[in-house]
Amino acid sequence: MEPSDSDLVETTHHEGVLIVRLLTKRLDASVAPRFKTAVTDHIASGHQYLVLDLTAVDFMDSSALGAVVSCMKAVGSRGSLAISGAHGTVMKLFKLTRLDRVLNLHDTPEGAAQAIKPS
Amino acid sequence: MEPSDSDLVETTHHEGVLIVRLLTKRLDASVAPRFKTAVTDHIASGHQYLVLDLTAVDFMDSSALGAVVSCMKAVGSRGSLAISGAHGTVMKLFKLTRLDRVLNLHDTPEGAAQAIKPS
Amino acid sequence: MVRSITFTIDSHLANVALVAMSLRSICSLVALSPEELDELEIGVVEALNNVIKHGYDNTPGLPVTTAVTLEDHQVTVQISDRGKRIPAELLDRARTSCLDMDTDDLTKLPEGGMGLRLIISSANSLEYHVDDGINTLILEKIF
Amino acid sequence: MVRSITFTIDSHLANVALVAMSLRSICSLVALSPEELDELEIGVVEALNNVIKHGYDNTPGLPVTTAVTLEDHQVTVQISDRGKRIPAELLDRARTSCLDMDTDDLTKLPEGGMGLRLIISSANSLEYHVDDGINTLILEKIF
Ligand SMILES: Nc1ncnc2c1ncn2[C@@H]1O[C@H](COP(=O)(O)OP(=O)(O)O)[C@@H](O)[C@H]1O
Ligand SMILES: Nc1ncnc2c1ncn2[C@@H]1O[C@H](COP(=O)(O)OP(=O)(O)O)[C@@H](O)[C@H]1O
Repeated sequence: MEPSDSDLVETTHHEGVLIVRLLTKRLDASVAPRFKTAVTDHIASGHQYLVLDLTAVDFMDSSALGAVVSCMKAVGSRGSLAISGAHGTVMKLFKLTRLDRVLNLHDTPEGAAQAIKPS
Repeated sequence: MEPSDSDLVETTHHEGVLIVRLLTKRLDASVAPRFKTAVTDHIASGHQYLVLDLTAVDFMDSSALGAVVSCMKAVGSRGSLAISGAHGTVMKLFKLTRLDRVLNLHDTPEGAAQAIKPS
Repeated sequence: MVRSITFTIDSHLANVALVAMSLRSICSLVALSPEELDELEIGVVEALNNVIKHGYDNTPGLPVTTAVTLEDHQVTVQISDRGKRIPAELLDRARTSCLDMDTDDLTKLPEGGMGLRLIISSANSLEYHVDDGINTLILEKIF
Repeated sequence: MVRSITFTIDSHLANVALVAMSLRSICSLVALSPEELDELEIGVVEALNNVIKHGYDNTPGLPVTTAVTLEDHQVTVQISDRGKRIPAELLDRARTSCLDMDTDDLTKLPEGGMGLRLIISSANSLEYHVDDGINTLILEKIF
């Protein structure tokens, strides 16, 4: 991850899972490419179990939704990606597109990590 | 008071004091003349002890401040006018103009009524 | 009482949030539900992003205006630009296709192409016309 | 990052709240304190009210624009209109007089005439110029 992404995401480790916490209230087209690269760089460098914590995110648009889909594809079947803290327009978008059926949604990042941690 | 002011103020009586509760979040130049008339009409019709309850008001400009001054003058020395619930920009404006020194400021309308009620 | 305001930004994606946040705050003056406000915000943001990304090909310094009219039971948002127009066939197709993703094969999930459908589903009615090189999209939200 | 937006309203006092609310919401993107934001809101509202009441003599249908630029440590608000200008001597007098009311004699408390001084005290710097019949007031808030 570029140091310039430190305003966008913050990462921690929890039981073998990388928790990527979004720091921005608005995850929109102006930051979606940077967000996608930040996460897929982590995946490329070997992290296969990830949680995207969207607790701080009050607004998401379709560009950011596309970036989340890219992250899911980058993890593929080798690992697992879960999402925590989706609410408001974020949840609305997941439901409108019916992505909520395939996203691994949890209330807290710890709960999400627990659900997907490698055994 | 005109029926058209029912969106602007609501009045109740408390121990001989008329409590005029503002219902609008923004007390600005677009409503200041109506606000002033609504209150001075009450004064003209015999109410000499009044509380202006500004609890709901988040923003006030100098036109509304002028209207409050008009109300004070209309009451004059024959009665008493107190103010309750001033906060945020309302309090800021009272302090900037040093009107806070002469306004009878209270936290609650009941407290204000208690302080000025005719003996 | 009818109140109106026009927001003008330069064609830079980072400015879209300014319109969205302003729209949200003034809509508190009318009785739009939080749910309806979320929908409208999504639609307006998608429309503005599209103007900047597709209409203006990400060229900065070009004007995008958003005129908002607040009435007791309706919010009208009119977005205008001088860029390329939304192709009529894409708009028509988006009107008749639904937003559900086919989630059977995750490797085939779409990463884009949702914007027009989100714009359409955000409002009670959508009108689009081009006059003298000015494209105008009108979204009406009734509540 | 520098972000900008321009708010345009018709000269009607009820529209001033739309600019004020929009300004408040976008200022949440920068580190202005709540106190500083209150000051700026008061200054901008007084300036817009004055343009409508005095500059345009309450004639509706005339444009008032408010351009806002957000930077890391500065908010700049530029208000423009085509009405009568603020008389230079009144602006000068307001710059040097203070806002304290003389509260010794309540029957003499002023009911108006506070706007210009509130505008001046709302910002770190104020500039006013008239070009080609366009009056422009620039308020800078530094934090
Ligand atoms: N404002 C516009 N001007 C020109 N073309 C547009 C505009 N909006 C959309 N389009 C075209 O329609 C396509 C579909 O748009 P959309 O559904 O928003 O998805 P996306 O933006 O992810 O491609 C775009 O790829 C573009 O070719
Ligand atoms: N934008 C303006 N255009 C023309 N005249 C103005 C303008 N702003 C202020 N003035 C003049 O300056 C005077 C003082 O303004 P102000 O301090 O705001 O108090 P008030 O608006 O209560 O009179 C006004 O009465 C008006 O004559």
